[in-house]
Amino acid sequence: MKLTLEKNKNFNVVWVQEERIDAHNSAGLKEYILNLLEEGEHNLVVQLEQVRFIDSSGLGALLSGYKNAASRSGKLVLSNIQPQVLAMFELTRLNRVFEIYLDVDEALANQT
Amino acid sequence: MKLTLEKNKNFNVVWVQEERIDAHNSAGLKEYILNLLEEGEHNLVVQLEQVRFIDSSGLGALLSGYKNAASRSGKLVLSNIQPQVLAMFELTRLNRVFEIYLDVDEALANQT
Amino acid sequence: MGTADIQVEVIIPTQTKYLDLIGCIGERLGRELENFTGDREALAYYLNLVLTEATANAIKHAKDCRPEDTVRISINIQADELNIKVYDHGQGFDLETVPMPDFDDPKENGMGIYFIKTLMDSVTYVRQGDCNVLEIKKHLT
Amino acid sequence: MGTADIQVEVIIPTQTKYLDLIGCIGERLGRELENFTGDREALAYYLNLVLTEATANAIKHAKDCRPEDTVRISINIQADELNIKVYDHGQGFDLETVPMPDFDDPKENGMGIYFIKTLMDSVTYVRQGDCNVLEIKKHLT
Ligand SMILES: Nc1ncnc2c1ncn2[C@@H]1O[C@H](COP(=O)(O)OP(=O)(O)O)[C@@H](O)[C@H]1O
Ligand SMILES: Nc1ncnc2c1ncn2[C@@H]1O[C@H](COP(=O)(O)OP(=O)(O)O)[C@@H](O)[C@H]1O
Repeated sequence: MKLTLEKNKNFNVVWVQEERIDAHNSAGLKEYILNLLEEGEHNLVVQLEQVRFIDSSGLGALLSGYKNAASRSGKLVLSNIQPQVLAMFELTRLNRVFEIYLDVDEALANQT
Repeated sequence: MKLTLEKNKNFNVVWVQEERIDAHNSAGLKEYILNLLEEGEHNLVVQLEQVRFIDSSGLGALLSGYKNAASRSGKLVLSNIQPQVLAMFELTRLNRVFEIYLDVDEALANQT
Repeated sequence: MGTADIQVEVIIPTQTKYLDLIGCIGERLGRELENFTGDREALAYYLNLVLTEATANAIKHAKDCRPEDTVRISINIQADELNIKVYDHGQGFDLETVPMPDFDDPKENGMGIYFIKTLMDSVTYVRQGDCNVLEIKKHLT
Repeated sequence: MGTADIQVEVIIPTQTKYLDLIGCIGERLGRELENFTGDREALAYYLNLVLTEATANAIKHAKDCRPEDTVRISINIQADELNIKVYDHGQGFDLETVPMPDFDDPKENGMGIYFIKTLMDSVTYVRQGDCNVLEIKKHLT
């Protein structure tokens, strides 16, 4: 799972550099987010622009991060979701769970 | 086999609108060229810019057109060959048989 | 492709690295269904997803038993129906008892079968000889 | 993919419309050979071509006998060697007697085996049980 991290003042941005998140690489995403949270980075934007495909394990990895951030009084939000990927969030109603932003700027502007 | 024909004064240009020429569609290409020749269009440029892959049957179809044009005192030349496709012409030395041009303009400028 | 009938069978080891290949084969076949009048891009994506989910389950559960095992996937497309079969050699399970996801209390797991059921028209899981078959159908009209 | 060992088997009807799929599977697997230090794009193209040529031959000659037949293609990639096997149920032929193309008098046919021999390291064609196997190898070091 190729990921890059951009550190900001209060929010870190995780750029997912893969076209596909499935059961082969979703555990890597889950662990990466968990490690960040454990290192004390409790506020994350996950930037998903590159991602053209996500399966249930990928949604699960993001949900795991969301829950773990919340349990640490932090926050995990999403940005730049492609339409076909967004459709998967809608099918599972996870679009009602996550805060979803058009881009990273909008995501950061909405945090306080 | 998707092909489009552009009629010019002395030379017709056949634009191959496929990314791939293989044993599934090469017979279509061969027939199309043969029909043009039989209709009296003896001078052809085959424009190959879209083609990213060609197999031995595709080379055979072009060679068939070349020979049939020559036997009618006409000419079949090629243009806009992608590097990987050109490598196949080189492996079979067919680059020494065909006149190959960078683009259609160059191909037409070199005919008299 | 063009003509309506498609029959492809793929056999892979029980490793998740092959999911990408399997999903993409499905996506490709879906995109080339020239006779399908609906949204071909969406169908291609669904085929990718459904094949990925079904194969991932077969890999996950076959693995527990025999690591050297393989998963066989058969894709058949007729003019009016699409049929996917995924064969595993695992312990099997009862498809009927898999619950719907609880949308008010979402969990990390348990969304795969839901995707398959929601996006396709029928799903069955039965024992067949020495293996289990997940059979997925979708009408294409 | 990443890890070195790949084993994929694909079974298709004896129809040329599947050549695209087979070729593209090969191209994809080639492009993902992260441990290959040579020109990966070129290798991917060669795999596409070699699989296309070998499968086209199997389809062409199997068809003469049994139109309902299938062609089985096995692709195995280890760290240092790539192995492709294409199984056909046709009448078979003697690979040794296939002539090189005559470059001074080029013909429309007879370039397929030449491509395979030129781009890969070894090619054999033998009877195996009730079918023939074209086996193609290439060292990856
Ligand atoms: N091929 C299979 N073999 C055995 N059990 C399976 C198989 N496919 C699905 N299951 C069972 O069905 C449950 C639901 O599967 P699924 O919806 O894909 O979610 P997940 O795999 O995330 O748990 C799994 O937890 C598993 O118990
Ligand atoms: N699988 C096969 N079964 C029977 N004959 C074959 C097979 N593959 C190749 N051949 C024989 O080898 C010859 C050369 O094949 P090839 O180089 O691919 O050129 P082409 O198929 O254009 O003739 C064919 O003409 C055919 O006689």
